[in-house]
Amino acid sequence: MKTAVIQFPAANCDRDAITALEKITGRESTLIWHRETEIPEDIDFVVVPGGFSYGDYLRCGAMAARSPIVNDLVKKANGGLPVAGFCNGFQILCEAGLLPGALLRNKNLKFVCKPQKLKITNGNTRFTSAYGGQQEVVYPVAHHDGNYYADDATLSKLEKSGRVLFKYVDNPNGSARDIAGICNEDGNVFGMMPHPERAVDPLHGGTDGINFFKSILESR
Amino acid sequence: MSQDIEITKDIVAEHGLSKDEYKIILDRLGRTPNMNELGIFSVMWSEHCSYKSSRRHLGKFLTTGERVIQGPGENAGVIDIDDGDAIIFKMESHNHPSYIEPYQGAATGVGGIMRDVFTMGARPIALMNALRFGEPSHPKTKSLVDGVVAGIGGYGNCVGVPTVGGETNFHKGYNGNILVNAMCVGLASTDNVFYSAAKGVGNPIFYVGSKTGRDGIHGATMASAEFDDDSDEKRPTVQVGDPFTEKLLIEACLELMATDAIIAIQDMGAAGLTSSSVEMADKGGVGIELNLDHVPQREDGMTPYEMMLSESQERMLMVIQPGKEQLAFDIFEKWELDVAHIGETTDTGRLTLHHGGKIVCDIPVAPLADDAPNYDRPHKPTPKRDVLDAAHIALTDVNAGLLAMMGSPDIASRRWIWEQYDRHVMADTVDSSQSGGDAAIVRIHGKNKAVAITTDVTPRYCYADPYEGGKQCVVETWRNLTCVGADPIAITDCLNFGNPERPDIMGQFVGCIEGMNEACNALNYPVVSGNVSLYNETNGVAIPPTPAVGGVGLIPDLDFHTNLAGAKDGDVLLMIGENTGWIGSSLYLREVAHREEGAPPPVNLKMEKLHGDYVRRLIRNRRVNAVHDCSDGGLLVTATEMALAADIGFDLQRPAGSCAISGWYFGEDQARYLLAVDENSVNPILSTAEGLGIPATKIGTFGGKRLTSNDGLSLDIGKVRSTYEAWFPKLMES
Amino acid sequence: MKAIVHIGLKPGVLDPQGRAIARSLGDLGFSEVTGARQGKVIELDMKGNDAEKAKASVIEMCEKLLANTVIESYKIDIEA
Amino acid sequence: MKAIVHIGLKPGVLDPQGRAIARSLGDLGFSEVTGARQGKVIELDMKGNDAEKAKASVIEMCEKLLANTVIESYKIDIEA
Ligand SMILES: Nc1ncnc2c1ncn2[C@@H]1O[C@H](COP(=O)(O)OP(=O)(O)O)[C@@H](O)[C@H]1O
Ligand SMILES: [Mg+2]
Repeated sequence: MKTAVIQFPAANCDRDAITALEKITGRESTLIWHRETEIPEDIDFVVVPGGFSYGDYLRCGAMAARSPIVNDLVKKANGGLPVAGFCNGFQILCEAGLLPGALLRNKNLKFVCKPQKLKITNGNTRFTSAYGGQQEVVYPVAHHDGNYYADDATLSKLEKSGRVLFKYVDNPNGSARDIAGICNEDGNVFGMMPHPERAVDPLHGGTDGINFFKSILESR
Repeated sequence: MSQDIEITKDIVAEHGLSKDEYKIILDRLGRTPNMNELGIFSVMWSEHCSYKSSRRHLGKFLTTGERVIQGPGENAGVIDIDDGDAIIFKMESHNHPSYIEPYQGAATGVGGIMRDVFTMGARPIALMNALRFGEPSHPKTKSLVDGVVAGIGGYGNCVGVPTVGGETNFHKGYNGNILVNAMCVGLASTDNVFYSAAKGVGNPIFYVGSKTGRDGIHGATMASAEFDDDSDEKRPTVQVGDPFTEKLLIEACLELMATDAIIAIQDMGAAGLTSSSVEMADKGGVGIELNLDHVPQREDGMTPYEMMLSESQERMLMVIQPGKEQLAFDIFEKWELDVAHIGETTDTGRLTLHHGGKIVCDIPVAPLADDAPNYDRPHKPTPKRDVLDAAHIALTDVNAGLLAMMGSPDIASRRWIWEQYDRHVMADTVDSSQSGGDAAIVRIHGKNKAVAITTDVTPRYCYADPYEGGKQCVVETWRNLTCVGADPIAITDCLNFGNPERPDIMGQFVGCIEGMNEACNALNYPVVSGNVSLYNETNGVAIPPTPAVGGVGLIPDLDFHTNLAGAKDGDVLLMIGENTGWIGSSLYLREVAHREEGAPPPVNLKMEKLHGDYVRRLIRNRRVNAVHDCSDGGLLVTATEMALAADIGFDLQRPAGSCAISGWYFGEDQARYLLAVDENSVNPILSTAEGLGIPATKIGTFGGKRLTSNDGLSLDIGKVRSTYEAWFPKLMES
Repeated sequence: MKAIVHIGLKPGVLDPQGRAIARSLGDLGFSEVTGARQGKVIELDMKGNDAEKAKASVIEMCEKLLANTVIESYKIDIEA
Repeated sequence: MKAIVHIGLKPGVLDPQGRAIARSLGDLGFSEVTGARQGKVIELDMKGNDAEKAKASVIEMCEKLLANTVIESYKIDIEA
């Protein structure tokens, strides 16, 4: 599987994403600069990394979502290219309209960084299938604006259609209905505030994230 | 401000220059300086830039060693950690700005120390911070804690460098003058380290980063002046940090550094364009000519005086290899940073500034550095205190004592703080605050080795006895690095003291430095960088002497590292070192007995070395499951921290005939470690220790969920944990 | 010319900042405050002097970047 | 009654947000924008109907909590 990570100015988890992708695929991952206008045709999976693109100024992810590369990302994602956004990447995908809803400031207004327990609420997706029925995982969270919001109709639709893949156990940020991670209607675009890419190494953040990436690898 | 203004006595005084200092200026110039020139002399000769009260004492430090590539004198210190890898690090204070505007003060402190590190070619890989606040009950404390912590997190998280550790203390001595010391550790190649000495003649000088605004003018002199009640009025000198630009600046500088385009580079820190250009010229023995019209400016109508003294953040000055100008422009423009060619190196040995077609400053560089004042301030040693016998300090209820300690301001969990810091970004934090190690561990990317980092100082010891306290702060960092299995290599420091013009304060300063240096020599543990922050006083009341030390060590093989969290059911608890029950100047004495007296524990450097080397050897031989050194709170607090980290209880047995009970549990004898070891390792460890002349005693076993002892200790671990975890949130939510 | 863009959360969207402000004011004894909302103002310096045209282009800026219309509404004032 | 508090950075204080917004608008082709500044608005719901008194108490709120007067200035409008 050929993977790529988009590099925005100051989206600083590009290294975390590349480290995880290379570890799991065993192949070099490509860094794509935000001013590029096209994602190479041979890329099978794109990660929109976390961090603070454009310093999170104005609104988290707002400026990155308008960059040239995201134009092409939207096009290719709508054509079926698998895409995952973590943390700031999730915010960017929402801002770009690839995922519904928006991320507000954490309920207690504080940045929160800790290992976070999550419930897998749909194990039958291209992002969760390798968990083989496992119910709970721990991924680190590290964000200031992770409070997921969408109107009630959207939330119900997401839940009913199995598009909520992860929920928080002990909601750390006030997200509506404890939602942690969601996908689009076609199931190829996924976003979440927690960091599975920081959970692929026993010395670093645990290993619960490995099966997230394995799912994508195996579902190809 | 125009250079035509006549220089009066008042103007000279406003610039913080003494009559004698001004006379030297007149002498060296052979004429009266203009305003621009006076401003430049004033900031270069401020305490902050010239180290005029401290220089001669800093010179005493051990600064060389096998692994030292660059000691003090550059933007940061550089050490060799094998395989062509170099670690570059430094600690710096941002005390005064953080008191005035805690969020921005702390944020720009983090930004500034990062620039010192990446200026030298290193990618920052870890941030630390050492914080001191006033009493928890002081009306300002809560908002200062809130702002400082948010500012540190706000900057570091955004730039994407993990904040992996630090320390936080509370004491009334900091009520009017908090300390915010930030440390940055970076990784470079030994063959690609950058220095600040300008070289050659006619080489282009580039300005990059943010535009220059009117912020922070006279920040350097502010940082060197005492506070009084009018300080609130001096506010507009506060600068606002822009971590987004900092991140771009890091990436752009590192990209340019991978080419051979840079001859010299220097961040614009305190005193901005002035100190960066003067230092580059002085170190390289060249002159510098700048055209200030080309300096990127944020506001209209800025004068040369303002431009030279501005402390706008996120800026760098560099000397570029002729012919590489376009390459530099391209890289900085790619990262959307301001970049300008503002001048050249010359062979005149002078700093010459042009503005609006006129020469607005023309002074020789050498006197700015060479003739900077260098005072031998009178210093009076701190009188020795009597030794306090633990037999006079009662401990009737060990349970109440332990709970009081675990819920006290200096021991209670710092979770409230570190959960606001991104500790994991960059994918290499091995042991974050989460597991409560004595030192943070950050892996070298892609390799199985790591650096260990810690910051420490015990101001109550330094106040009681500067010399012993000075030894102790160095030794404690060395022990903390040892506890995680690292070879301690070198330290940086941040010397926070009161007004050096007072002999008793100067006595503290000199005493601490001499003690620190004694420890550095005994442990072969040199100082490679540092910072001095003086005049930390409000209305004539000085802070306790606080020489914060940042230690860095190497874990050559990550398969052999430890922390305090590994104790297993059935493990035996061993104490390395001697417990004489030293209660003087202990935290217990202060928090529970409410007495701040007695000589602090003496530091026996031979013993420290012997014990530490032995513990490290046990770690490398996989003999221990968990290690923690005894510091604040003594044996019982140390053991309890191990129990909480592993979520396991213990039973302690105080041997018959040992010292007084308060001292045994809470005394702070140095050179001690607690180890959790497998039952079958006990005898080999004890017998080897005996052979080496190291006191080692079995004092308990781990297991269950209760903390018990033969002196009536009996507490559920959950109860202890809730006391330990509750204090900070309660303070902040009150 | 200047354009002043006021951006606020739509009614019904939880406003954690506003809520925290109201609570803190209450804690400080300002019991007369019964609610608070926090919004943004963006002030733009603009070339030209055709207010109509400016407004039209600021609307476009809001839709494209300045506001997230999923959660926010905006209001534009043009000053000469 | 409502109090609208406008809070902005004092002149001369660096406004990284405003700068980034201006640049981003430029990238999107809005070349008519020559500068941008970002500020906050806090809208307070208030009991009572004495505008004078309300204003006085909002000034106190600004000084104590709402504005960081080291770097920010504020302006208050009271609406009935
Ligand atoms: N307490 C100290 N111990 C060792 N070195 C010090 C100390 N204080 C300052 N130095 C060294 O003096 C030099 C100047 O320090 P500083 O003015 O803080 O540098 P910068 O301008 O880069 O911030 C640096 O090389 C620093 O490491
Ligand atoms: Mg420097």
